[in-house]
Amino acid sequence: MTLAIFLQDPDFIRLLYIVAFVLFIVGMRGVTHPTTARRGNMIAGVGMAIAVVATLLIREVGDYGLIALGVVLGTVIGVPAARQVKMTAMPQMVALFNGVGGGAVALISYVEYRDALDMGGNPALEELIPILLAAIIGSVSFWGSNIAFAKLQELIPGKPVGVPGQQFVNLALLLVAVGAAVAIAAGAESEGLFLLLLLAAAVLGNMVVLPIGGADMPVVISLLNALTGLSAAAAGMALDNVALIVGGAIVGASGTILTNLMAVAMNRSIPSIVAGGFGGGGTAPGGGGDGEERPHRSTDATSVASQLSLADRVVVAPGYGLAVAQAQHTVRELADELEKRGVEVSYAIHPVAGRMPGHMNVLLAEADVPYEALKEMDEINPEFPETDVTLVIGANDVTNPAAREDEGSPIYGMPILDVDKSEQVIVLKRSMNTGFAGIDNPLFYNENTSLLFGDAKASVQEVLAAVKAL
Amino acid sequence: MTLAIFLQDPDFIRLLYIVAFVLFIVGMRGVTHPTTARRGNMIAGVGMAIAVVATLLIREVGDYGLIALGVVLGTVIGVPAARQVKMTAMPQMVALFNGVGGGAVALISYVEYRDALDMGGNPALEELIPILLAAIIGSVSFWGSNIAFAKLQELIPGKPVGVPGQQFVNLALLLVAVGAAVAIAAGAESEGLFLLLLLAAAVLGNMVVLPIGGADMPVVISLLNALTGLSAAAAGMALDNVALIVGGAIVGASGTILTNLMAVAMNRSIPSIVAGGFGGGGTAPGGGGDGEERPHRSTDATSVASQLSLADRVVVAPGYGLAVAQAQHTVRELADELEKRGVEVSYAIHPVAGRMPGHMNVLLAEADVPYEALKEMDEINPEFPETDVTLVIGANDVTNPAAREDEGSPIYGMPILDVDKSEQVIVLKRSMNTGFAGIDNPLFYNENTSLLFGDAKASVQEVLAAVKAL
Amino acid sequence: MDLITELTILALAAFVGFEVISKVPNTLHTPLMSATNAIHGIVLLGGMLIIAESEGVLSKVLLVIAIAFGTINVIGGFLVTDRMLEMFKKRPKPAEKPGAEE
Amino acid sequence: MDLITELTILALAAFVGFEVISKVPNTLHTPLMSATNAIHGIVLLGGMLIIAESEGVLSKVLLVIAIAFGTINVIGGFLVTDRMLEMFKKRPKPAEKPGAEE
Ligand SMILES: NC(=O)c1ccc[n+]([C@@H]2O[C@H](COP(=O)([O-])OP(=O)(O)OC[C@H]3O[C@@H](n4cnc5c(N)ncnc54)[C@H](OP(=O)(O)O)[C@@H]3O)[C@@H](O)[C@H]2O)c1
Ligand SMILES: NC(=O)c1ccc[n+]([C@@H]2O[C@H](COP(=O)([O-])OP(=O)(O)OC[C@H]3O[C@@H](n4cnc5c(N)ncnc54)[C@H](OP(=O)(O)O)[C@@H]3O)[C@@H](O)[C@H]2O)c1
Repeated sequence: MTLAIFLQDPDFIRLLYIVAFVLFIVGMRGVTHPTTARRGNMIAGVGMAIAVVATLLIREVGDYGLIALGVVLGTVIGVPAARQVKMTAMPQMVALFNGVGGGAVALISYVEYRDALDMGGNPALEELIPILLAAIIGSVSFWGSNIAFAKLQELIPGKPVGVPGQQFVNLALLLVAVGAAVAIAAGAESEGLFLLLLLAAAVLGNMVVLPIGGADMPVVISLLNALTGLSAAAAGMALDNVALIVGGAIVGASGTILTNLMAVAMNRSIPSIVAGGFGGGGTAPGGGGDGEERPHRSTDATSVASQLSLADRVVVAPGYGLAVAQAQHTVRELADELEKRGVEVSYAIHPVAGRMPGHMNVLLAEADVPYEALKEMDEINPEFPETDVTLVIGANDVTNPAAREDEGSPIYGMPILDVDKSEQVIVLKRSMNTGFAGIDNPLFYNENTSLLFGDAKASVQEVLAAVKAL
Repeated sequence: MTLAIFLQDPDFIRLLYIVAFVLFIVGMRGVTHPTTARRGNMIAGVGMAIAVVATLLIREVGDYGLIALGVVLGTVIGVPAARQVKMTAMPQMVALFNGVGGGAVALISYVEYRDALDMGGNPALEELIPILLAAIIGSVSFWGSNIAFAKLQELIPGKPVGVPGQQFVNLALLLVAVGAAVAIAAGAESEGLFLLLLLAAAVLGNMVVLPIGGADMPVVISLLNALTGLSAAAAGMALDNVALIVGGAIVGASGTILTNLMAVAMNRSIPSIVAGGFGGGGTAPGGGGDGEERPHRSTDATSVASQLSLADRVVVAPGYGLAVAQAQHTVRELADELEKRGVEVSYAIHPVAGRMPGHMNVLLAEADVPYEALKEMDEINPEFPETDVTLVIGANDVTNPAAREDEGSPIYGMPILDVDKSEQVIVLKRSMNTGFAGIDNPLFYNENTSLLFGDAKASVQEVLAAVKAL
Repeated sequence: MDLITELTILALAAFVGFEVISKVPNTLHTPLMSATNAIHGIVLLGGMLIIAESEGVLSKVLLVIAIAFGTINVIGGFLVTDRMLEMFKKRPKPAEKPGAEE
Repeated sequence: MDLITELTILALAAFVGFEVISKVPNTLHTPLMSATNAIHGIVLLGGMLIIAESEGVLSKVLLVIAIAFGTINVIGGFLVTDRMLEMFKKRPKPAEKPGAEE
């Protein structure tokens, strides 16, 4: 009895919230270091559990049946999804998870506003302003994330979908949403206005993300992640809940930083990404521009196999195509086979190879590639001149020497893997199509480059078979 | 009129406080990077100015004449002190400044308690507990810092002053202070008890710091710095002032980290430092222990001059003695002279050389030694084997090979400058006395070591003259 | 708590976030993103807080959905992150089960 | 603001402090210590806040001293720090190679 009273004491619950957010912070600190990352994630999880328990203790909280229903539903959907998703599908997964977060915020804000109207009218500005903010941002984030998911999952075309004058449409939508918010804040008590706000924000979320090239998506997802965080913080302000405010602020800050890091690594500015229309996932033909086909050399699996097995040092430079083809395991087998024959194999990891930061690390880790074999760009670049064969597997932009040499190139200035400096380069891809940036890659026409066309996994399998047959 | 009302609006003032502490944080971030440090310090200063103005705006604040008096007094004392203090006296200065901060907190807490009694009795626990904490910590910090100052300034002996059973005395004093606090918190309304608390804390501050060797002082100052920060945060909680809470917490955290960094770099534990009695500032004779004098070679300025000018690479390893002798300018001149003769001179900076972290950097910067010539320990250590002559100027412990080799040594495990690995070592000091740690240095008895006795500045001057005369 | 106190907390928490995250190495970007995903699942608390006092079927249904969404975020986010990090962990001693995760 | 809100703020500010300071290179330890010295001079606000409502000569005198102490801290701290850092600035190539930490 007295225990119950103590546990339900509002101050005790607030202390629990402090404990919870301290665990979030400590956990996130852990996640930023490779050796402590897993423990950090668990610590944050414990923090979350404490926050949930604290909330259940609050005297005003009830409807436990419905709460349980929601939690069970979420678990039933979330756990299998999390268990079964392939590592290559992580970007979509993150987008989807991000979207539901934004959706939850938008729904909660809406119900809060309805509750307030039921109780007799608009709540105090102190509560109303955060509600309106949370609703707009949450709705944008929900719809934007869903579109991002659909694009990455190829449910809708990944290519930029352009609408003429759409910047103006977006601006108009934003004005409608903000206008509705201002009207409510100024005193209008109308559920309709609130729904209009949600709707305008929803369309805005769609319209902003639709025209963005599939390849820019990770940056956009990270941006939406920051927005979801912000909306959670706003919801926390409306609900006077410290755990929400702190959790949301951390996510907001983290999303902002990651967005920036990615944009910098790709040598792109965030406004130009949001403006859309860049990069279509590699279907535009080479942008050399003069219409004239430059000569390139193609090769076959047997030649590649013999080149590789005669080498002393081989570097694998993986890229987005490796993820698409899911060739990571086959590549590991090939490397094992080569190492048995005394060839030294290492992997050159470019920070933005693939479509998510750390994408290649995760993939190769999945295939049990030993940690020491993975080399970051700055570490491996000086080693290319001493490399006999570099195997570029589904990478394109991150190996493009134009970034180093051609001041006119859109990617000029982006740091790249200097694969062209190795003695021989073999590029595995399906066609002469461009990569994410949609620009031609002079590497393919070099004297010392030969191309092995085909799906990366199939090609590597053939090479592996040929090596074994030697 | 309406402007005045707006400016005096409590919410506006609280917003100003937020701006102020944001500037503190941004400023401190700046101070942690060499290129932005100065600007960071100024940004923090602007934050402070905003906090002061915000406070003056508060409607309840008055007695402007007295406030101005305090500020003028503080300025008249603080500015000349800050302007005139020598770089070598920085440790004392920091101690003194730290002390006045603690003193201010203790005084404010005392007056607050008196005010409360005047108004009819003890304040609510929520306010009372922080007041009591602030009073104890502030008083300890004030007196402790003053003793630290007096020791460093050599107003009282720097040697550990031991009182038998003093751990018990300290414990008793702590119990008195805490006991008084508990009594007040439990309901006793007594100015006398509060004064007792202040007094016990004051004596405790004296007793804790008095027995600590002068050389441990910087760690102690940093610890007291952390305490002052904490006391300021407690005062902020008593006064409901966010700027105080945040500022105090930052100082507390910073002091804690610095204390730790220093203790680690010296391979000492904080409890053992506080327990006192270690290191007497270099007057105890060599602790080799067997009473037997081991042979060492002494040398003279002319030989040193010719050794130096014949060398290709000379490394200067400065230590506390350089600071004491203020030899930095002369050393720079000697280096210039040598470089004119084609000798390459660099400086080996040990992280805890001297008596403050970064002590050597500040000193050598003062003497305009070019930045590139300063090398951190990890950078220079591999270079000693290729060094012709190492000039150890007033450094002792940080060059002691026992830390590397002798498991029984109290400093075993502390990273040191491997000066003994260079071809020849010349040590400049006044006697065979020990350094801070009070232990013998096997370096002095090595085959390739010779000692040039005398005050560092005088010795370097002689060497300089001899080089010029060559 | 009033708005300004909340702003205070927001500002400080944002600083903590910036400082903590700005140290993250490239390799951990994806796991980190997914871990922060889990953390913003904390909106689930929002649904729990107001479901009892909300009237009407529509409100309740929407809140159950919101709670489910939040739970997906929390549980899914932590699980996915853990799965990713588990792979990193395996590295020191490479096991011989290619294809296991497919 | 009640105690728990204050604790919340204290905890967050302490985290900010830890994160910010833990990146400091050795070279800057002394200037940093002196800069934090200036910051805890903020106790000066405490004196300003209560001097008007405090009665009696003793209280007023003590508070004037406290304000003076705080001012010494603030002004002295910032000046000393600036003097130290000015010396660092004079160097031809100011960029620091991040030696020890991290
Ligand atoms: N990592 C991130 O965080 C991130 C985020 C956003 C954007 N980006 C951008 O993404 C790009 C990443 O560079 P990247 O070199 O990894 O990739 P990329 O430049 O997009 O090139 C991928 C290449 O893989 C080939 N490919 C696709 N599917 C394949 C398959 N099944 N088998 C074999 N090859 C296949 C494609 O050529 P074919 O079509 O001819 O096969 C394409 O040229 C950079 O421009 C980066 O800025 C990265
Ligand atoms: N930097 C920090 O943050 C910090 C903080 C606390 C403690 N400490 C400790 O302080 C020590 C620093 O090591 P260190 O090698 O720099 O100093 P040290 O070990 O204390 O040795 C200084 C030496 O300088 C000589 N000396 C003193 N005055 C001199 C003068 N006027 N002219 C010439 N020589 C003079 C002394 O020998 P004579 O008496 O024979 O001349 C003494 O042996 C370490 O043990 C460290 O742990 C450092």
